[in-house]
Amino acid sequence: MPDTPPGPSARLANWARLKSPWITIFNSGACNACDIEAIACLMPRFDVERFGILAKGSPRHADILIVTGPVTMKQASRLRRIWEQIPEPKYVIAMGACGSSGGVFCGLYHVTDGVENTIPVDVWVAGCPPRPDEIINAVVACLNLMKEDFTRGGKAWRQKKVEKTSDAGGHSEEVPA
Amino acid sequence: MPEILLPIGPQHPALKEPVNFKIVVDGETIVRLDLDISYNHRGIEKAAEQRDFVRVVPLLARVCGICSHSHTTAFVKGIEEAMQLEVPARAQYIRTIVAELERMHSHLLWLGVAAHEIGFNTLFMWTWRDREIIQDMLEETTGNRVIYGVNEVGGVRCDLTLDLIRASFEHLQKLEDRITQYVGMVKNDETLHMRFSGVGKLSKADALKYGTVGPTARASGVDYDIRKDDSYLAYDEMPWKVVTDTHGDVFGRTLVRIGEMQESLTIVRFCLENLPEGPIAVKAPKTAPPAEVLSRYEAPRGELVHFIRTNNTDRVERLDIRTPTLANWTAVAVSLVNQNIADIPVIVAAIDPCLSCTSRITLLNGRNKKTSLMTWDELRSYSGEYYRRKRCA
Amino acid sequence: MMDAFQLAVYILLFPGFLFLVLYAFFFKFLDRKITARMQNRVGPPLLQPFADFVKMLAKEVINPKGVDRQALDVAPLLALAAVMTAYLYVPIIGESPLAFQGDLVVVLYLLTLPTIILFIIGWLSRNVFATIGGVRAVTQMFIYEVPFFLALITPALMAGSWSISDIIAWQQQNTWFAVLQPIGFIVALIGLQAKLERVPFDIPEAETEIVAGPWTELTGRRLALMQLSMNITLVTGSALVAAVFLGGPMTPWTIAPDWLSASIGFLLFLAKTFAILLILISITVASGRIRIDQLNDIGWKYLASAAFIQMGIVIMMNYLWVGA
Amino acid sequence: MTDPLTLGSVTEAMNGVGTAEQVSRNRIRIKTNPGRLHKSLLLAHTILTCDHLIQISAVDNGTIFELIYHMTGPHQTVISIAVELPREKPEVMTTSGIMPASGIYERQIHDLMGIEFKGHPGLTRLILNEDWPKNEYPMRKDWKPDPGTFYGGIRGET
Repeated sequence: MPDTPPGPSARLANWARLKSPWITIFNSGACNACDIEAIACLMPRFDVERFGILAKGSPRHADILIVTGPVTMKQASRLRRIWEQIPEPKYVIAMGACGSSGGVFCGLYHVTDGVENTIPVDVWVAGCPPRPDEIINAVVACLNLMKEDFTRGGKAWRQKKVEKTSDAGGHSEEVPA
Repeated sequence: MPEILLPIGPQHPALKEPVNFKIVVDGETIVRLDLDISYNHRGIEKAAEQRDFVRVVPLLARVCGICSHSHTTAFVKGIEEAMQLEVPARAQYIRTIVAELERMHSHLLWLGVAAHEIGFNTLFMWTWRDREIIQDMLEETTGNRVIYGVNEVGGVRCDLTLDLIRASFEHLQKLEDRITQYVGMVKNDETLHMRFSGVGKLSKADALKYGTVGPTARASGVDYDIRKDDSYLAYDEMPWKVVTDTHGDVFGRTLVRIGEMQESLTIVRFCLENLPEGPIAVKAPKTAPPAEVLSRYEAPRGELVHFIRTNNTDRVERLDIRTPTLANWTAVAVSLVNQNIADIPVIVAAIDPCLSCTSRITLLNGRNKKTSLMTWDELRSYSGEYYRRKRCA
Repeated sequence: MMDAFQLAVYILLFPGFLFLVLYAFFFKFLDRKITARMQNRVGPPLLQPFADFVKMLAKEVINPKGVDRQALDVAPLLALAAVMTAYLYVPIIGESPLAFQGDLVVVLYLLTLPTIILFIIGWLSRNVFATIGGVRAVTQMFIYEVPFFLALITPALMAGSWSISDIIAWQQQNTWFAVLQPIGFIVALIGLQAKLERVPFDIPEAETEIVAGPWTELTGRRLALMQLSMNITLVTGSALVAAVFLGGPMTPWTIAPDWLSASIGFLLFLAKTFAILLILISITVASGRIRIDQLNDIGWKYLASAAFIQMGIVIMMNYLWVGA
Repeated sequence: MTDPLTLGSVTEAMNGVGTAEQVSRNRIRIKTNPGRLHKSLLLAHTILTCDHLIQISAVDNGTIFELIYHMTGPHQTVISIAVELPREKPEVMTTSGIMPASGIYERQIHDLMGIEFKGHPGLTRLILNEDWPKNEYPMRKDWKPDPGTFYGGIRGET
């Protein structure tokens, strides 16, 4: 990223990005509870479309990937692929206790314990399952991160965590800003 | 058009379990298919052997978030049988109330998903809006919207107060109005009829042969309902009837589910009106004597079975869970052949799992009617190479 | 006629491209907002479609393996150009300066291009879902296009001209074709719904069956431009049906100053396109998706025969009334 | 719902094929051996009118494998037919020919327990992921994950 302040077109693009976060929900072996709560966000009671959030089927159209579940061994490679399919700039929300650490499934023989062992995560949401309010809050937190990233010129400023996991055996794919 | 291998799954815009169908289609017709349901395997049965009863209950609540009460009830019911524990009547009634609320919420969810599968988003939105009424009731009673954690070995954790009961009646009244509205909608809507009638037909003989359970079987005229046949909780103390239908198709399954919601309303009302006084739990022993129990439970999607073997310790020796979806799977595979691909979501949704659709890696080899599929290794190396290339470019 | 400067303003600013794009965003907003309200939701804010568009423009473009990059880049532009051109021939504030005898056919032809381009994109994407979606798009086009054409050409038969302006002028003197040819009007609305791939005719992009159909592999600016061209098709199609069946921007009586007449015509245009959008939304909200074979049945059995019957009636009417 | 089966009628029907015992109010357990499994299942299906296969449970009690076929019918009495298989060579004939519903349960048991069902039309992997090593069956009591083996996930990690 250049040192000069971003021009009007970049600022316009950033404004648009903040106003229209499209999400894709990926079930990486969750118990459905997180999924139905995430879907409940789209429904009349919570209606996230008023913030411009749309759920998209194709990861190619998405900006934010919401991953539920502890990532079973079979889903790990699929999760990585879905993540690769999302065009830049992309953000990942690990949803629920399972997505954050494996939750009650931590240490079982067919799970990889949390999303960040497979792909880099930007926002973690606690709860089993998190209420829809918390999911909306997480998306807002994600948007704040986007804003922060934009002013700081990329994700590098908070990349410490990702590097640490990569030392501990996590993958080391750097996210281009 | 040549035969195309169409992988459906494991990721889906709508929800629920990731499932993969490798479907070979000729034009729009399904020629043959293979199912892959392993994406969600977490190894819960193994974990259940390694944890004591107190810790297994919350674990089992997370087998499935939609029927979390079913799994825990089936398990504690089995363990209580092995321990020969007498559970207080009030606890049984509260379990019944939560079970029927869960059934209604699951059926409403299903109706919405089925509507979504055919692109009828208005019905989808409306059913999920009304599902929130049940979620409110559950949250007021148990403190959580989806995984309630009501059960423990020996009883339940939370009691119903008078205020809650009074509020529940109002909620139920509202819900009844809405459900009546859906009955009208389902019976009269033209597009629903076009997409549901005659799709995924299963005769009574086939339904028995392939071992279907729950609404899928009942829509084909098989009147098996564990709540009647092998009565548990408080079901034998109240008047209600098993809903069956003779259509045998997706439309019949819709009617059965809607009828069951109305029955559930009756059951919940009865339970709230006749809630016995007394304690809500008894103290359970730490260990269970050696026993072999087959605990059957009518979950919203059908008969759920927990086979439990105990061995004088505080853990189970073996917990074998047979979910209703697994039982219905064979029938799905059979009824999908020769159907239109547009009907896959509807047929599969009709047994109430959800299939998913985004696996997008296939290569078709059109000329010689041969299908080919990239293996995951090829795929992985391909994607790695591709992204390296892209970054350089 | 206009001079070159006026023409340039007409084409580029108002009521040409700039207005068109803004109006398409506004139309999409209305579409989503009203749908949301009918579904008991709040719906998106006013600038949502614009924000979506800008965001997609700024996103990364991914080329799936083995695709023809240039073709995928050009295809959405072609679709956009086609529908924008089609729009110029539809009268907005009075007769279009580009109008000529037979512009109705040209507009109809240009409006079919996005569908064909969707098919091409689906085919180029090298993805099963996109391929099947593309094939479905073209199949669907063959089904609805015939009744849609027939329904829109029948007014031309009655007015005795292939020019949209002449058809409007005829309606100014007599009455709306929606009144004279109700069957044709309904067929045209259903055809338009199918052309725009909206529920219950969103078969080519059925989310739960084939992810997003031909759209699956589109990313970044390609997606943005393709969606914009679909939105513009929505505007152009509504404007065309409004012009042919609802009398377009012409007032039923002549108004003295030109500018007043143009302004009232413009308001009429807005009102009529909005009315058509409302009808389309009501159909969308109240129905589920049908299957392609069911659409085939409906299209050929009912829509096409209805359009033929309408045409027969019109020929009879021409013979007995207009021709006399 | 017809009258429940009694222990007497089940013993009579299973004459010589297996021994029946009443384990709970509406559940009768029949012990038989692998060679007579088919016959007992057929008898349960025809004479005892068990038209619904509930489940096939596989149990590993540390020394021996046990397969238990739970069936029921309009009488709603659960008939559990149990066979024991040796640990060294866990093999049994498939029952998917007489009961198509059992096919998928057998695949599951094959995956998790490693019991071979002879004659099964498609005994392929159902539950575990495709990278899972062959001859490792997680539901066996003596199974422990081996730190050196790759079980799944993304290759080269964890």
